[in-house]
Amino acid sequence: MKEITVDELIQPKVQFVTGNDAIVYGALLANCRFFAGYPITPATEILESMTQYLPLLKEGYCIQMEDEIGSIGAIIGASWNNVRTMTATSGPGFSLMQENLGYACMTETPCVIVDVQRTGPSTGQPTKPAQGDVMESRWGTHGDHNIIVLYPNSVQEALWTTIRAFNLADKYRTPVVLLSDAAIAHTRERLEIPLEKEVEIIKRIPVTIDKSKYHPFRTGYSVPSKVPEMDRFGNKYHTYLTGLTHDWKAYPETNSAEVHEKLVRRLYEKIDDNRHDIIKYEEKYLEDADIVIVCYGIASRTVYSAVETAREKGFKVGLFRPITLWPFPEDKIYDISLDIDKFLVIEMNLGQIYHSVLEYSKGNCQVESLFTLGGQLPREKEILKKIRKR
Amino acid sequence: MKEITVDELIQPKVQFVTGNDAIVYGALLANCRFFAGYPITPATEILESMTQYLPLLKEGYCIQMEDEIGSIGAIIGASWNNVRTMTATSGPGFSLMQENLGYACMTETPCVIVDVQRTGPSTGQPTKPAQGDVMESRWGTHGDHNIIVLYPNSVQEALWTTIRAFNLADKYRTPVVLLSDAAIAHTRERLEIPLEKEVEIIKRIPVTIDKSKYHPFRTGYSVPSKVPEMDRFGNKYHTYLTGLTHDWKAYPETNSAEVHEKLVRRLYEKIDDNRHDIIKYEEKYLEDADIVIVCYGIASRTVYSAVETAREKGFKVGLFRPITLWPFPEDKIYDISLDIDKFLVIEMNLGQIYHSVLEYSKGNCQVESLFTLGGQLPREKEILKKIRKR
Amino acid sequence: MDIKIKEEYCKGCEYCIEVCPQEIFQKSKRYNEKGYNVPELNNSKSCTGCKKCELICPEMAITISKEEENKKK
Amino acid sequence: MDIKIKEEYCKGCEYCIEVCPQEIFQKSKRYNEKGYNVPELNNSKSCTGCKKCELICPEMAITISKEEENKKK
Amino acid sequence: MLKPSDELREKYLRKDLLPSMFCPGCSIGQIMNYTVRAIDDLEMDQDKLVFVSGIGCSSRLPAYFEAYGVHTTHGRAIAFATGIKVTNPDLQVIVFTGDGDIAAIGLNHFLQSIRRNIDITVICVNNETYGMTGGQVSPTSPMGFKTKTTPYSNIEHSFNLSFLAKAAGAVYVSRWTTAHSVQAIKAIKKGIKKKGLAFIELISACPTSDRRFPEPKDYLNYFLNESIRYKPHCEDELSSHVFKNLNECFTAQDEGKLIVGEITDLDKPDYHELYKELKERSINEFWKKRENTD
Amino acid sequence: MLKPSDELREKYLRKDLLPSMFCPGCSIGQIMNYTVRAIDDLEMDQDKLVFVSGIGCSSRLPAYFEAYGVHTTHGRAIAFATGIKVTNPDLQVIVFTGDGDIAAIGLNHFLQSIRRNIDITVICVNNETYGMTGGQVSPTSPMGFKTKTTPYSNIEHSFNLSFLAKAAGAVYVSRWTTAHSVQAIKAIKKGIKKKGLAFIELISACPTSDRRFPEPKDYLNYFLNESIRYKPHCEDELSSHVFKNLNECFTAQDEGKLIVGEITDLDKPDYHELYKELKERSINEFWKKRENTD
Amino acid sequence: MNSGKKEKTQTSIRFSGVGGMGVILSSIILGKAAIYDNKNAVQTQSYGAEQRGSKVKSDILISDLDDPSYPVFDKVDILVAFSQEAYDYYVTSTKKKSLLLINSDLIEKTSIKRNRFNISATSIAEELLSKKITNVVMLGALIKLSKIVSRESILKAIVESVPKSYVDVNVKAFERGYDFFQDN
Amino acid sequence: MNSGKKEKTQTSIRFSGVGGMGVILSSIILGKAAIYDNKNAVQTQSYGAEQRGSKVKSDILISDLDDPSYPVFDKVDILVAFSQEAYDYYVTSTKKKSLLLINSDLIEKTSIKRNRFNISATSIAEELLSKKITNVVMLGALIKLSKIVSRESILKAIVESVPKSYVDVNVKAFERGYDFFQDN
Ligand SMILES: Cc1ncc(C[n+]2csc(CCOP(=O)(O)OP(=O)(O)O)c2C)c(N)n1
Ligand SMILES: Cc1ncc(C[n+]2csc(CCOP(=O)(O)OP(=O)(O)O)c2C)c(N)n1
Ligand code: SF4
Ligand code: SF4
Ligand code: SF4
Ligand code: SF4
Ligand code: SF4
Ligand code: SF4
Ligand SMILES: [Mg+2]
Ligand SMILES: [Mg+2]
Repeated sequence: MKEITVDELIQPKVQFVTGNDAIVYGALLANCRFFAGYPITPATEILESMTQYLPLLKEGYCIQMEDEIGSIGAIIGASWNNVRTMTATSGPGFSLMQENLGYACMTETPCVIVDVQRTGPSTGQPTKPAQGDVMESRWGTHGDHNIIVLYPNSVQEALWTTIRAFNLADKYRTPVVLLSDAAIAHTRERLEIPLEKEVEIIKRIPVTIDKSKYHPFRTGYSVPSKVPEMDRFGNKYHTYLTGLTHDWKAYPETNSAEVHEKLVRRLYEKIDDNRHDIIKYEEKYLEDADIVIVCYGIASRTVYSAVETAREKGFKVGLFRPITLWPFPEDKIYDISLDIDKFLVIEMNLGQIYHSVLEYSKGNCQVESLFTLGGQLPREKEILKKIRKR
Repeated sequence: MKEITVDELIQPKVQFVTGNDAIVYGALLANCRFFAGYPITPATEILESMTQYLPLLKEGYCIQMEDEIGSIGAIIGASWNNVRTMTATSGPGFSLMQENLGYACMTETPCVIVDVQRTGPSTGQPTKPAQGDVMESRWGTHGDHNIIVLYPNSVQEALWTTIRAFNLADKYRTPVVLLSDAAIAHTRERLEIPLEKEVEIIKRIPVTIDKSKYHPFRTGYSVPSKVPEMDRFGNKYHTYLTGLTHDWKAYPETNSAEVHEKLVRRLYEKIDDNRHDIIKYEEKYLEDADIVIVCYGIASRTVYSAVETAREKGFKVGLFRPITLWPFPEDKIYDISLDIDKFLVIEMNLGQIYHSVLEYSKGNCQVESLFTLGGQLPREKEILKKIRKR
Repeated sequence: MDIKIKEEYCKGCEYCIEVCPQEIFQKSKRYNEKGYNVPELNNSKSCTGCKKCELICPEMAITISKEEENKKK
Repeated sequence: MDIKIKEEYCKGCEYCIEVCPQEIFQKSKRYNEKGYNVPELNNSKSCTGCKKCELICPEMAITISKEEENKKK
Repeated sequence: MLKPSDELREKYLRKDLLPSMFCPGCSIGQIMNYTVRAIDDLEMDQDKLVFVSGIGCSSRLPAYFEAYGVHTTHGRAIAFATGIKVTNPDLQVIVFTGDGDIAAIGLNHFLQSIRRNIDITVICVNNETYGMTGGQVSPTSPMGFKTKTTPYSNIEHSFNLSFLAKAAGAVYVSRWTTAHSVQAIKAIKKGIKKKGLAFIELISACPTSDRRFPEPKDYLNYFLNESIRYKPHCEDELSSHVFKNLNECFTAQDEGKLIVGEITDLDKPDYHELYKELKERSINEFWKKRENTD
Repeated sequence: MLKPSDELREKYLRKDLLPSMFCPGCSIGQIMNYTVRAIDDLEMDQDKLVFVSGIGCSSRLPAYFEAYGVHTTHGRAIAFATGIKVTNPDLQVIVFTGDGDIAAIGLNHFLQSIRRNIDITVICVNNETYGMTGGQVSPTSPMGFKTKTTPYSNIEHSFNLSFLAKAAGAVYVSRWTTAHSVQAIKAIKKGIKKKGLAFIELISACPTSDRRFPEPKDYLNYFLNESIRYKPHCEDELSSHVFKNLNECFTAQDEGKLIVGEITDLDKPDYHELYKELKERSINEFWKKRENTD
Repeated sequence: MNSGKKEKTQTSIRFSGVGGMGVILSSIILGKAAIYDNKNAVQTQSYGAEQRGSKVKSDILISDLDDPSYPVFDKVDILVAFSQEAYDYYVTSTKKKSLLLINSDLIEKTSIKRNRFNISATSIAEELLSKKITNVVMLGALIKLSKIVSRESILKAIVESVPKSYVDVNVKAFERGYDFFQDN
Repeated sequence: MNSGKKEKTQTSIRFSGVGGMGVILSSIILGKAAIYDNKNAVQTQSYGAEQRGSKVKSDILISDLDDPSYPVFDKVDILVAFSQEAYDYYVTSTKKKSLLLINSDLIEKTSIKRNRFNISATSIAEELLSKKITNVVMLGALIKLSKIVSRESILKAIVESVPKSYVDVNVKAFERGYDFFQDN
C-alpha cells in the first residue's frame, strides 16, 4: 500500500477555502498526526476534515471523543508518544478544557488547542464571530501559569500560524492556544499551500543523556535552557508525569514552597524570557502616527481600509496588530505610547486586550475603544468617527 | 417534630473555628438552603458541614454530586425554586465549573460559588494557600460577561462576606464568586456569630405584574433597574431559560446582533453601574501615605503589622485592601495613584491584581510588587525591604 | 369527519400521506409561505377518524374532528 | 525458609500476622524509625513457604526464600 | 379519545414559536406532539411542570411548551434537573435530551441520577447522530455507519441506552420509535407517573443530517418494519430470540433491528422519599441530643 | 513460583519512593504488590509499559513503578490513556483508578472506552470511599453507610461497577477483594493479555477514612468471609442464588455480600484492529479515486 | 468597498435567496474561478441557526489586489437575488451604479429599474433538472453580464464543485444562463 | 510577633510533633480556652499531603487585641515539642526568652537548657490511657507554666473537645500535667 504524503493529500496547491480548512492544512503540514475533538459550531469542520485526512497518513489517527474534557486529555496523553497533537473547539468546549489545559502547562506537554470563538457568554450565538475568549485563553485555568496564544486574521495567515503554533508548542514544551472565530472559520479566501519541504519544523529536543543522570524536569542537559528535553513513551527513561507540584525527578512535592516556587517560576520564565522569539505582530504607518489602532484577528480585517481612508483624509493613523496575543507585546505598546496621542483599541467584545493596552501605555497617551458585539465586524464609518473624535 | 432554627443550630455564639466553618455559618444565616458539591481539598469541610446541617433545617437539602460540573448545574437549577444555593470547590473544580458559571451569568441566576484557592496550576499543592484564581474568577468563562467576586481575609470577615455574597447575588441576579484560600479555610479564629434577626437579607424582587404583560427578561416592571424581577418554578409565569442569546421573552435569538448587544451590555451594566454598592474595601493611613500597599485576602494578614513597623520607622505607608475584587475598584486606585509615589502590590501568585493596579494607576506612580508562591505568606521582612527600596 | 390542516405550520414531510390507511392525503402542487409543499385532501369522506395522521404530524398541524362537533363551535 | 522483613518499609498493619497459617508473625514491642510497630518472628522454622505473607504485604516488605538460595547469593 | 391538535396546541404550546424550528420530517416535533398528549391525559398542572434540556435540536423542545422550561448546557440537563427536583419535589420535572447530549457528554449525570433514583422523567430523542451540529457520529450510531465524522464508516460499538439505564438500576425504561405513536404516549404517561427515574428512549429520524433515507417518510416504514419487541421476560431467556447472549443484549442492536418495548418496570424507593426520612431521622436525633446535653 | 519481594522491588519499583505514602493497612500497596507480580510473570518490557491514573490515593500508584507513569487529572485517566494507546498501540497501558475517580467524576470516559473497546487494562481500587479527601461517600458506598458526607447514613443506591462495565460491553471483567491475592494476580495477568478493554475491580480497605473496621486486619477476614462467587453462567440463571432478579444483579450487592469472580470474558474486535482496517480501507480508496481522476 | 484606492480594483457581489437553491455554492464557485484567474477573492456567508434557516446571504469580493478587503459591505457592486424576500431585504444595499441580477420566476415586485437584469432562472433550472441548479443558471448570466471571471475558469470551477454525474446538466445550465442575455 | 506595639499583648506558641499524639487538637483546645477568657486567638496548622504525613505543626497566637496578627512566626514565645524530630526542626524558631516545653519520653537530645521544661508526657499518658492523650498532659504543664489561659477555661475547652466517655481520663491527664511542675 503506497504511502500518502501530505503533499499528495492536499491538492491543488492554490485553493479557495475557509479558515477551518487552512487550520487543518496547516496542522497536517506541521506534522500533526493526532486529533481528538468533539463537534461544536463553528469549529466542527476541523474535526470533520481531520477524520477524513488523518487516517490516510502514516501513523495518523483521529478520534471523536465523548466530550471536550476527554478530547484535550487524549491529545495530552498522545503527545508523549512524540506525536504532534491538536484539538479544536469553541467557547463552551474551551471552558470545559481549562482544567486539563493547566495540566498540560504543569507537565510541559506540547499540544495545540484551537478555540474558534463565537459570541457568548454561555451558548450565545453559535454561528456569530466574537473575540470574547481572549482573556480566558490567558487566565482560564486555575493557578499560576503562562501560555502562548496566537490569533491570525486571514485564511492564509491561519495556515502559517497553525504551523507556528506547533513549533512554539514543541520548542517551549507548552500548550499553545490558537484563537480563531466564526468569521475566519467560514470565510473563504485564496490559500496558497506550501509543500512539506517548504515548512520549517522545530522539533522537540529529545533526551539523550545517560539514563542514570536523567531527571525528567531538569533543564539544560544539552543546551542552556529553561525548557527540559522531552522523553517519549516506549523509550527507556521511564518518565513520570504529575499535575502535582514536582521536583526535578518529577516526584510529587506537596509541601515545599521552594520546589513549587522554582517550578512555577521556571514555567513562567521559559515563555516570558523568550518573548522576542514568540511575539509576532504587524505594524503599519507607525513612524508618523498620532493615533494607533490596536486590533487583532478578524476585527482587524475591516480596519485596514479604514486606515487608508483616514490617511487619505489627512489623519496620521497607524495600525498595530498583535498576532501573538499572549505573551502580550507590552514593550511595544509602551514604546508606541510614548510617541502618540491616542490608542484606539478595536475588539469584538466588551474590552479585553483593551485592559492590557491601558496597562502598558501607562498614561502616556489616551486609550479609546471601539467594541462591537453580536458578530458585527467594526465598520469603517464607526472607526472613522472614533478617529475624528479628538 | 419541632423545627430547628439556625440560631438553635449554630451554638455557641462565640466559637473558635475555621474559615470554612465561617462560610458555612454565613451561608446558613443568609438562608442558603441548598448546597451541591464535590469533595476537594481544602474546600471539603464546607460540603461535610453542609451535609450535616442542611437536612436539619426546614426545606434544607444537601447533595454530593458526581463532579463539579454537576454541582454547579444543580445549584443553578435549584436557585429557580427561590432557594439560595451554593457550591464550594478549589482550583481544579473551579476550572470545571467555568462553562456553567457563564450559564448562570447568561440566565441571570443568583448563586454563590466558593473557590478555596490552593497552589496551582493543575493539582499543584492541595493543602497550600494561594491566590492564583483571581483572574480566572473574572475571566474564566468564555464570552463577554461580568461578575462579582469577593474575598475576605479573616474567619470573622468570611462569615459576613458570605452573607453579603448571597445578598449581592439576589440583588443583581448574578452568580457571585467567594474567594478564599487554604489558609483562611483552615485557620481557626474567634468567630462571633450573629442571630438570624441581626442578619440583613436582601431578597430577590419577585414578579408581580399581570401574566399577560410579563416578559422574563424585561426589566423595570416595579422599579427602574437593569435587573429583571425573578420568577420561580411552580409559579404561574412559565418562564423559559436559555444560555443562547435571547430576547425579552427569553426566546432564542441567534442571529440578531442588536438583541445580543443589548442583552450583553445590560448584563455588564447591571453590575458595572452599581460599583458603588458592590465595591467594598479597607483603607488605612491613606491620608498621608507615599507608599500604598495593595493586598487582599489572606496575604493582607501579615501586611498589617508590617505597615505598623514601617510607620514606626518613619515610612509613610498606607494600605488598600479590596474586599470586592471584581468589579475592581479602579477609580479608587486611580485617585490614590495621583497622591503617592508608589504602589506595592502584594499577592500570593505571579501577579494578577497587579495588572489592574498598573492599569488604573495610569503611570501616575510606580507600581512595585511582592509575589509569594508555594503557600508562603508574605513576610514582614520582605515587605519592609520593598518599602525601604526607593 | 372534518380534516383540518393548519397550512402555515405544515412542512410537507408527507408523514400524513404515509400513515393514512384511507389514503386521504396526497401530494399537491401547493406551497405555503415558507415554501413547503402542503398535502391536499382527497375523498375525505372515507376518513374513519383513526387519527393516525393527527398523531404522527410533527407540527400538530392536523386536526380531525367529528363534523357535528365542529359545527357546534 | 528464610523470612526477611525489611523493617524500614513495614507499617505495622499486621496483615502478615493475620494470614500466616503457621502463626509465625507476632506483635512486638519494637517500633521502626517512622514509629510503626514491626512484627517479630516466632518459630520461623515451621514456615512452609506458602508465601501468603509475602503476597499480602502492602509494602512488599516480606521476602521468603529457601535458605540455600539465600546462601548462594 | 384523542383530543384535537388545535385545542391542545392552544393550551400547551407557545404559538408565537410555531411552526417549530425543526426540519421537515424531524421526529422531534412528533415527540412534542406525544408529550402534549401525555401531559394532557394526566391533567397535569402546567405551573408545576418544568421541562429541562441540554443542547441539541432535541433540547430545543422545552421552549415550545407553555410551562416552565430550562435549556441548559450540553449534557448537563440532568444535573440541573436534580437540583430542581431535590429542592422542590412538588414539581414535575421532564428532561428532553438527545443521544449526543445524554449518551456522550452527559452520560455520567444520567447514570448517577438513575442510581440516586431521582424522580424525573427523561425522554431521549435518539436520532443516532448529532443533528444540531450537522450529523456527526454519536455513541448510539450503529457500527459501520457513515457520518460526517466517520467518512470511512464508524468503527465504534454503540450503546443501547435503554439497556445501560436498566443496568444502572432505572425503575422504568421504555424504548420505542417515533412511529409508535400510541406506545410512546403511553410510555411517557407511565414514566411521568412512575416514582423514581423513568427513561423513555425514542428512536428518531433526523432526515437532514442522517442520510439513512432521503425522504422522511421512509423512516416511518423502516421504524415499523425493522423494530422487534423486547420480551418482558427477556431477563430469563435472553438468548432465545433476540440476542446471542447477555453481552450482546447490552451493547448492540441485533443485526440492525430496533428493539422496542418496555424494558423495565420495578419499584424502589426514590431519592426524595429517602431524603424525607433522613430529615426526620436527623432532626429527631438533634433534639434527642439537645435534651441530653441540657 | 512466586518471586521474592526483594528481587521484584529491585526491578520494578522506584526505591527512592519507598516505603509508599499509603496508610498502614491500605490495600493500595497490596495492589502494587499484585501488579508487580503480574507484569513480572508476563515478562513485560518495562519501557513499553505506561501506567496512567487519575487523582486519589489509588491514583498515586504509577509513581512507584519503574516504567512510564502519568498521574493525570481527577477522573480523566482513561481519556489520557485513550490518546496514548490509540497513537501507539505497541504500548501496554494500565490504568490505576479509584472508585471516586472512575465511578463518580470519570464514569463517562470509562464507559465510552469500554464501548470503543480500547485495549487497555483498568484496575480499580474500590475502597468504597474517597480516601484522599478524607472519607466521603462514593457511588460505590453501600446504602446506609455513614461517611464524612453522609453523617445520617447514605441514602443513595450504589453502583456495582463490574456489572456496569459488563453492561457497557466490556470484554473482560473480573472482581475480587484484595484478600484474594492469587486471584487478583491472575485477573491482572489475564486482563493485560486480553485484547480490548479489561476491567479488574478490587474491593479494598481504606482503614484510615473508612470506619468499617478499626483495624486493617479485620478487613482481611471480612473480605474473605463475606465474599461470594459469581457463577460463570449467571447470565442464564440469574435469580438462582445470588440475585432476586437481573435488576438487583446490576445495581447492588446482595445483602452486604461481596460478589467476586470473573464476570465476563468474551472476544470482540478492539479499536486498534478496527482502526488499522479503516486506515487500509481508506488509503486504498484514496488511491483508487486518484487513479480514476487522473 | 468604499475605501480609496482599492475601489477600482475590487468588485463586491452579494448572492441572496432562500435555502435549497445553491446560493452559497454559487458564490464559492465564483470565488474558485477567480482564483483560477489568479485573482483574489474573499467570501463570507450567513444563514440561520445551525442546521436550518431560510434566508441565505453570501457576499464575495473579487479583487486584483494582494490584500483584498474583507466583505463587510454597506453597498455592493452587484446584487444577485434569487427570491422576493431576499430582493426586498437587500435591494437597499445597492447603489446607483450597481448591477442587479434577479430571478424573475420568484421576484415579481421590483422597485429599481436601472441596471436590472431579469432572468427566469428557476424555470430554466427546473426545465433542465430541478430548482437545485438555479444557482448555476444565475451564475451563467452573471458572468456574461459582468465578465468578472473568465468563462474557462468558471466552467472549471463548476466541474470541480458538483457531483460527477451532474456535471453535464450543470454545464448546460450555465450555458443557458450565459446565453440568456445578448452581448452588451 | 516582632511588630512594635503588639509585642507585649500577644503570645506565640508552636505545638509540634508527629501524627497520632493530638498535637493539633491541643492547640485548638488552647484557642477555645482563650476565647472563653475573652481573648483572641488565631491558630494555623500544617501537615503532610492530604490524609497522611508524620510531622505536624500547629501555631497559635493568643492576644488581647481586637485585631490579632496572623501566626506566621520567625520566632515563637513558646515551643511545645512532642517528639525529637519536631524538636530538632523547630528549636531554631525559639529566641532567648522563649519557653521550651518538651516531652522527655521522646526527646533525648536537647541543645538548649535555658527556660526548658521536661515532662515525661507519653509515659503519663500511656499510664492513664494511651499516647493519644499525650497532648492533654502537655497542655496541663503548659498552662501551669505560662498561665496563658485560665484553668477554668482550659478545662471547659477540654470537656467540650473530647468524646464524652473520655472526659474523665482527659481531665486526669490535664491535672497530671498541671501538677508536674511546682509553682514557680
Ligand atoms: C460543551 C459543548 N460542546 C459541544 C457543543 C455543540 N453541540 C451542540 S448540539 C450538539 C450535539 C447534539 O446532539 P444530540 O444531543 O443528539 O441532539 P440532536 O441535535 O441530535 O437532537 C453538540 C455537540 C455545545 N453546545 N457545548
Ligand atoms: C476536579 C477535581 N475534583 C476533586 C478533586 C479532589 N479529589 C482528590 S482525590 C478525590 C477522590 C478520590 O477518590 P478515589 O478515586 O476513590 O481514590 P482513593 O483516594 O479512595 O483511592 C477527590 C474528590 C480533584 N483533585 N480534582
Ligand atoms: S404530517 Fe403534518 S407537517 Fe407533515 S405533511 Fe402532513 S400536515 Fe404537513
Ligand atoms: S383520521 Fe385516520 S383515516 Fe382519517 S385522515 Fe387521519 S389517518 Fe386518514
Ligand atoms: S504485612 Fe508487611 S507492612 Fe504489614 S505488618 Fe507485616 S511486614 Fe509490616
Ligand atoms: S510463607 Fe507462609 S508459612 Fe511462611 S511465614 Fe509466610 S505465611 Fe507463614
Ligand atoms: S437537524 Fe435533524 S434533529 Fe435537528 S431539526 Fe433537523 S432533522 Fe431534526
Ligand atoms: S486514606 Fe485510605 S485509601 Fe488513602 S492511603 Fe490511607 S488508607 Fe489508603
Ligand atoms: Mg441526536
Ligand atoms: Mg476510593
